[in-house]
Amino acid sequence: MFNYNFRWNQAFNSLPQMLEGALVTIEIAVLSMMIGITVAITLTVFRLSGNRFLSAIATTWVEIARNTPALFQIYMVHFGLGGFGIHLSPYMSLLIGIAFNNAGYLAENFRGALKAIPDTQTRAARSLGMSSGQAFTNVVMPQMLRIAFLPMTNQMVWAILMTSLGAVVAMNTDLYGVTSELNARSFRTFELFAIAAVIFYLLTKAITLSARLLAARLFRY
Amino acid sequence: MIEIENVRKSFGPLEVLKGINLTVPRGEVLTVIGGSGSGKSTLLTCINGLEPIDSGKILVDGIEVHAKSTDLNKLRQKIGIVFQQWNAFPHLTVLENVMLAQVKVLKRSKAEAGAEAEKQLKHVGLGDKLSVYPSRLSGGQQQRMAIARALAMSPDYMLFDEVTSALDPQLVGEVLDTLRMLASEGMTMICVTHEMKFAREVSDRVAFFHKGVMAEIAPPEELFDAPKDPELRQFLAATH
Amino acid sequence: MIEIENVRKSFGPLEVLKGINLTVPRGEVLTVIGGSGSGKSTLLTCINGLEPIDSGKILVDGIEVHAKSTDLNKLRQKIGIVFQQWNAFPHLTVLENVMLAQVKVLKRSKAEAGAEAEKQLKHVGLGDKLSVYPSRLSGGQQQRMAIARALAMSPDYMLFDEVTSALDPQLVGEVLDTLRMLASEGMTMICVTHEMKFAREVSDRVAFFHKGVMAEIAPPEELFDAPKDPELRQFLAATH
Amino acid sequence: MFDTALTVNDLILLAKGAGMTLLVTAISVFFGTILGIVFGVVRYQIGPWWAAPMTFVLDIFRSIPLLIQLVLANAFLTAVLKLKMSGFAVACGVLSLYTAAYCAEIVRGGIESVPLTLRRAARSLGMSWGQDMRNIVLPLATRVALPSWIGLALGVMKDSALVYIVQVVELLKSTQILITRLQEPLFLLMICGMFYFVISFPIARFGGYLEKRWSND
Amino acid sequence: DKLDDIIASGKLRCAVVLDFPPMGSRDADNNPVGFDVDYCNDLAAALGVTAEIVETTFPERIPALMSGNVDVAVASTSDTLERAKTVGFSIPYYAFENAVVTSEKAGLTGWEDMKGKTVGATAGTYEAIWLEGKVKEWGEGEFRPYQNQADVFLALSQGQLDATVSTMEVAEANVKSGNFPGISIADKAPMVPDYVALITLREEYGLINYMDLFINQQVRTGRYAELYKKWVGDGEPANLSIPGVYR
Ligand SMILES: Nc1ncnc2c1ncn2[C@@H]1O[C@H](COP(=O)(O)OP(=O)(O)OP(=O)(O)O)[C@@H](O)[C@H]1O
Ligand SMILES: Nc1ncnc2c1ncn2[C@@H]1O[C@H](COP(=O)(O)OP(=O)(O)OP(=O)(O)O)[C@@H](O)[C@H]1O
Ligand SMILES: NC(=[NH2+])NCCC[C@H](N)C(=O)O
Ligand SMILES: [Mg+2]
Ligand SMILES: [Mg+2]
Repeated sequence: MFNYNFRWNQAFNSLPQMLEGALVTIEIAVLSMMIGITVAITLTVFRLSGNRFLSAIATTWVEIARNTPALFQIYMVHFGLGGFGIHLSPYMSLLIGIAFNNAGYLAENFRGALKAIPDTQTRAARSLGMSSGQAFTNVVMPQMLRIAFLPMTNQMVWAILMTSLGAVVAMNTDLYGVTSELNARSFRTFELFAIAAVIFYLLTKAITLSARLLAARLFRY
Repeated sequence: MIEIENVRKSFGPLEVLKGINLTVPRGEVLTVIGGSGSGKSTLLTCINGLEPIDSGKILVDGIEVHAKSTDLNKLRQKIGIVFQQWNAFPHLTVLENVMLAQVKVLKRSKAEAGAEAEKQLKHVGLGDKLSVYPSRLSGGQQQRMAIARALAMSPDYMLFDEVTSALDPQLVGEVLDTLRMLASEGMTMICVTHEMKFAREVSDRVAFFHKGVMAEIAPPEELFDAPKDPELRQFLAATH
Repeated sequence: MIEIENVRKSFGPLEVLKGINLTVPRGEVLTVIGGSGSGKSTLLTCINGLEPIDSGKILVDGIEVHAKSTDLNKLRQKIGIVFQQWNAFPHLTVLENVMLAQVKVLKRSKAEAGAEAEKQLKHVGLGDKLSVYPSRLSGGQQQRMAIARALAMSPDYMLFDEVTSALDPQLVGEVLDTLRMLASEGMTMICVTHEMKFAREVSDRVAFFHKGVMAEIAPPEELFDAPKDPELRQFLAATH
Repeated sequence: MFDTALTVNDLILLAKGAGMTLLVTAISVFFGTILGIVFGVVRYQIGPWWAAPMTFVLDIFRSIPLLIQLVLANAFLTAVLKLKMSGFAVACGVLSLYTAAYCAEIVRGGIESVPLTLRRAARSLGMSWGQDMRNIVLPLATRVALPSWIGLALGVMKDSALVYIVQVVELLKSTQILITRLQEPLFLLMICGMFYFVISFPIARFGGYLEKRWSND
Repeated sequence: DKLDDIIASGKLRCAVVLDFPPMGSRDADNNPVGFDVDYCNDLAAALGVTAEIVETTFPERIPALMSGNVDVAVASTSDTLERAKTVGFSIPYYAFENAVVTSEKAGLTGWEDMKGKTVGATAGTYEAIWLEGKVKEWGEGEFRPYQNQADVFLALSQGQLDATVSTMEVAEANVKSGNFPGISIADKAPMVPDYVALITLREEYGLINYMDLFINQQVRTGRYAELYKKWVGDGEPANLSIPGVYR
């Protein structure tokens, strides 16, 4: 039917390398989420702090992360910081770029979630003698994370997808990087990227599925 | 002893407390009644320092609540408070709800806190609900849990803000019974309530608030049966 | 005339209407009573073709509702229906709510539709709410608006499905009064209701539904005062 | 920092890139939205079971990196099928489907947010399916869907930065061309970022405002 | 076939890499210029059609060809056997030597010093593949494939890379341009000469044949030397014949 000669064999021979790449992709996505959540919580606290300076930092971060392309952000982390003599490896550039993006989006989600938590919760905690920090970490935050769980799952999927942007900072060990390097040598573009696409698809499905299982275990109330 | 000296408090242009003077000695059960918006809740939240005041002084066991040097978190351990809106922490089981502040604030060990929590929960009749999440509790059970949570901090004073008014009528009784029990055990309490029968029965004194002023304070028989303040008379007529 | 001939209808395994036979001549006010889940609402939605039926026939003025060839949208103009849940269109003012179907379905001009809408709204006592959005209306007003909206299509029949049961008690009266008015004007009506007093007062006949069967149908005096069906007797005993 | 070798010509190049970004975005959002509405309505109408194959296909567009979608589509259409298609056409096609996949979900959510009782009421007044959709569902669903749709459109604009992979010179690529010649990476990237920000930020804020306003009534 | 299609359409679409001076770059008005650009124009002129320059990066030039976005690539493409499995090569139209370019901070003096350093090159290029192989062989250091030549030099000048291997002519041009402070040429890379050719689809023998003859004519007519002088400078253009073997 097609007068294109598929060379699936050749592409499949690269499967082990690509699967290794998939592991790196997962690793980056997971780490970037862990950093992203931590930073997002910090930004959320900044925005709640009432301190003008801190909330300006948080707002700037959130708005830049949400209003510029992720590709741009990752490129900036590598070559932008590079201009100031801060040199990050491709791996770190990609990781930090994605974490930056994650943090911005998650902070916004957290803000929405916080609105859904009545401030009587904080009052109740404070009147038991808890400090405002204790009230936030022990009472407000767990509830916030639950409400924001679905957006967090979505962001995790985004994190997986964003690893594909690493090539612009010379990242070559993640799934996309491995695939594009293979492609640059053998030019079996369709076959190689079709396999990568399937792996990506399975990865994201695995993420959403395990998130659902995790939610069932985590939130029993 | 709680001493309130000429306390004034405004929200923006609205003066909510217009110079309140009140002393509640240890062991007393004081009930506060009054119309909606008269400043009852505000007074309670000022006593444990959740709200700042504009002028005047509040002393709890001689410590000035609103002094800069006061460690509010420490002070609040002395003063339990239960609000009208149920505010169980929904992500924690009943037992964990009662343990949390003990562990975090009093630095009790988990075992110790757990034992205390269990004791207090049994005390308010929730001994069989320890590992249940609050969403499974009725409103009355949630309020009793909140009382146990406050009691577990071994407070010297308890403040109750209309703890029964968001409850279905059939659940009111169980919560009032819990309050009666506390009163009979000698706890110093300030109860804001609309339950006149309850007020008459347990109070040592009853205070009537009207538009930010404590218009009358007297033992229950006197206040209910021979009200002097005309507003109080009107108020009592409306609630009967 | 509405003729219902041996109508059967199931939702999945559940048979909700088990062979209903019923004729409602022009000008009659028929009331339908019966326990929850007995199929009353289902019957009404079958009459105007919102629900398909499994077997049997429903004829409205001789037109078979569920025949393939029937233009349901046209037929439905003849049959006004008002539901238990208020369903004002929230994005339209009261006047626009009543005008919409006139303009879209009857192709009336805006002026014409507006005049008719105003007339009907005045009729149900909402003459002063024309340009208000439904969110500003009380439940009773919303129901009366729904009635006006149906009436504006100049229907020959009106179906009412427990129009008062989602209302606060003090609002029920105003809606029943509107129904009474319609009945007195000679409108052909089927009213599903739990208001026995109302049923007795306005109905020409009352039908009792039980588990998908029309167990008894008779003039109100007979049905209420000398019920034959044992289930009906039990039902009446429970509702008194 | 601002003594730059940037000339008017360069600004024109950037402007052209920005124009390309906006053009690709506009085309994709336009067709993607139309498709998305069709898919969303169909999906709602035939129910989740019958729509499963469609849901599956649309889901693919949301589960694979856009970069790979572009590369694959380009390779498939031009190298495998040997169709004569410009990179621009491929970019618009892929981005349209990508938009449609997200838009379909938004549309479905919007429709589902309209209470069934309202739609029954409309139908029982004699309104046809189309009249109900047009006069009741559309206005009500729009309120729910518009804020998310604005977010989607802005997302597509940002994601259009990836179409360089099929030889479309959009804003980020134009910026890189200038960086290659002028070697002022930070300054040029700043301009590029500002452009995205200046378009995206106010519109995003507007979407947030709408969301707040409409969720209050 | 393609040759006929090109003539019929009146347009020759050439993939050219424009971050690769002097072979391809942009002038002050951002118009494409360079050896490869002129070469494409010459080829178009010979065919009697107009040339359309399509900018690609190195990794994208063969995909662009395969996807039919361009007819030929005049993009300094090394004639490797791996690539010949996919695309069709003409005879060489140029031959490069490769240089080791280093960031001054890294203090490399010879190519052996690259061992253990962070090095990079443009993804998928001849020298990138060679360099990555070397890094693997050394078993230490890091190799980074950037997506285009400009990023490589940017990274080098920022000090993110210690060294790269790049075409001598290009390295010289970039060092001279002053755009990249702090880089210099340290050494020649020990690679066999890098013969580069025009490419088109593998099965387009007619066009390949045409291109072979065209290249031959460019040398014969002195146009090759002329372009060399124009873009590279004084000196001898590389000898395109390989003694001792037929092509
Ligand atoms: N945080 C606040 N900001 C502004 N106004 C407030 C605030 N809290 C309370 N108020 C106002 O202060 C007044 C007194 O409120 P307060 O809650 O103390 O009354 P209350 O006596 O407890 O009434 P109720 O019986 O309704 O609970 C009211 O008019 C209320 O609207
Ligand atoms: N769309 C539906 N799908 C499945 N079951 C339905 C549906 N609509 C109604 N039913 C079921 O059909 C039965 C009859 O419902 P119907 O609404 O007609 O009862 P009803 O007599 O109106 O009761 P009520 O007085 O509670 O309104 C009920 O058991 C109900 O659960
Ligand atoms: N410094 C460079 N980027 N050189 C790339 C030149 C192209 C190289 N000869 C190749 O075809 O792979
Ligand atoms: Mg109060
Ligand atoms: Mg019903």
